[in-house]
Amino acid sequence: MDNLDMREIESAIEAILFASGEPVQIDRICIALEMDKPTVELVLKKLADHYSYDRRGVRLIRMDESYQLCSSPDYADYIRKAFEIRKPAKLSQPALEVLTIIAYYQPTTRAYVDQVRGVDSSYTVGLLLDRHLIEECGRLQVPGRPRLYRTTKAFLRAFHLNSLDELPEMPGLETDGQMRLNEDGDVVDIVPLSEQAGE
Amino acid sequence: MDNLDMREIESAIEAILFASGEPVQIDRICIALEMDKPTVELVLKKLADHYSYDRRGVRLIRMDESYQLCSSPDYADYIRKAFEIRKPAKLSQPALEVLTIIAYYQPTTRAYVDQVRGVDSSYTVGLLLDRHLIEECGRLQVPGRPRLYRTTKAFLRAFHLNSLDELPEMPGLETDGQMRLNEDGDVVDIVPLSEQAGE
Amino acid sequence: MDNPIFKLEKVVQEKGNEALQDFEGPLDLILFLLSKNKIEIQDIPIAMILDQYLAYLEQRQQMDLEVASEFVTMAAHLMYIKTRMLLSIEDEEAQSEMDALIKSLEERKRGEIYLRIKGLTERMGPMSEFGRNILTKNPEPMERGKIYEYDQEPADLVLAMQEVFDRQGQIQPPQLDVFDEIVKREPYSVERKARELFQRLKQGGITRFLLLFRGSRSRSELVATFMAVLELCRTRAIRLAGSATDCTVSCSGELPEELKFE
Repeated sequence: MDNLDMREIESAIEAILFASGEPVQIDRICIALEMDKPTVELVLKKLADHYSYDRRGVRLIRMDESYQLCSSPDYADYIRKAFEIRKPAKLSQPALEVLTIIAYYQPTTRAYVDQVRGVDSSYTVGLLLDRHLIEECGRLQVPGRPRLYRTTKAFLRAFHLNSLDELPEMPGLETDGQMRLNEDGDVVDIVPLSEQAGE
Repeated sequence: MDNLDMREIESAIEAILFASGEPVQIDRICIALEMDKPTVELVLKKLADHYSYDRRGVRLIRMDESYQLCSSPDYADYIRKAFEIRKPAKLSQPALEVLTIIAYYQPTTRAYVDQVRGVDSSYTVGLLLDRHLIEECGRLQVPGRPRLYRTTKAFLRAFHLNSLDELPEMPGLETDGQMRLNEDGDVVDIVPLSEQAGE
Repeated sequence: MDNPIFKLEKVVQEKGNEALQDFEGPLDLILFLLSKNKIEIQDIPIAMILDQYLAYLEQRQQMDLEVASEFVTMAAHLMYIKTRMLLSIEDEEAQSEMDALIKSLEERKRGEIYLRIKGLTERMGPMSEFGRNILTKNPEPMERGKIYEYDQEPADLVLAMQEVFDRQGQIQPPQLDVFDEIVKREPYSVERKARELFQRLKQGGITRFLLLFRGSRSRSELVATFMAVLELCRTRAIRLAGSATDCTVSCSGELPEELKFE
């Protein structure tokens, strides 16, 4: 493999992302091209700009440390028409509520979701698991060892978020008084999401 | 769906081909865009030219009446490299021990590693060679002419080191008292590791 | 204890540079004080909260007593709990009053969170439109996962070495003489010995095989000499003749450009 010029690097990254189809961790691209992360990030940015500025048929999206190509939403109707597929169903209000609670309080338990909503959420949690918008991430170390849930990369993609940091700010959260569960299941103050992402 | 200009048509076709991933019959594209075949063929030709002329990461290939996007063969090596890499793993304790001894006493022999560890290390040395964390670097000029081993660039990367200079100081191992061998198998004073890394 | 819900804008309207705060009920005020002090509901320090609660009420310029009565009732209640607790740590009645207070606070807080979540879903809903309008593609067929990458800390090296030393019951690395047999100083490398022998034969002509070993100062020199003879024979640079007991060596060719000992 020879040295690549800037445009070739862009094309090589495009080729890797296209071949993968799935989200690709930036580290993989760095290793494959033997380049450092800031450079690769720069090229990825250029590639994303090219797609959206030139209104191409694809878009480059970032989900935390992963990148993925997807079709441009501008042409969704044509794609659906070509393959005779329907638009996926909208998330119901309960599903949105459960997803929002998990997104903001993750990792969290179904019991906590139930508490906040005041109703049983088991069906909706199952639905969100099926749609890969949430996933299990261990169990809480309290009696009964309830499962913990968090949002997925697919969640970031579906809501067009680069990372959880980009979630809309929760009103009234300037105070630190948010209720959270600690390892014993007690309610404790919120841990900033940025710290959690670093785990 | 509004009327599309030429560039939008190209992007819409790109979006359809991308979303499919597989060969798409030209008729489908005609129906989706409500356009006649000669026009669509013309746009497909333009799209294919754009990919190959600008040496993009994708290529448009035609099979009879079907069209498909695929990754460009120009970047096949990079694609392969990006996906042949496994997720970062942790080394086993024996592997770590052998690697550490080779890192600090390099170039050195397996017999030396065995002596220090007090157990046979042939399997582990083979494993480390296989994973490209160590490599052969000649033979010791003594009876039996045993192979000499040293660490590789992949070793530096795995341990987040820029050079062997950055190896952590080893307690109980005086830097100057380290036994080292020259090409003739003589014990020599330590060679600054940076010089070796520069080979 | 009920959760009174009164709009007390007038009562608790702040003046000056502090942001306007209004509390719908005394519990909101307590929650606010708790969060301001970064205190968990369970750990509510009644004395401190009571002081701040009263201070907060005093700060208000215009106290409309009619609307503020709930706040004043709460102040009295906090004072009651504080007094009971001061009198005796094991006061069950005060404890259950505390539990009731904590429970009300938690319910209040959950209700607040739910309201916030409901507000957020109004923003999240439209955001999810993006996901309904994009498609991803399947991967191209390719082999995966043949190259291993590792992620280790430099300190892992120190730990591994420590483990080796510990196992051997010594902190120092092994003594040099342990490795004498492997890495001992080797004055005559095989290659050097071969050149030396060839030079000697070229000048002196034929000699006895055994004489080649005379003057060797170490076992390794003997071995080097023997291996050099074998290598020179193989490359036909020298020739052995005679019998097992009376063997002669003579120069029969040129020294090869490169002596290989692989």
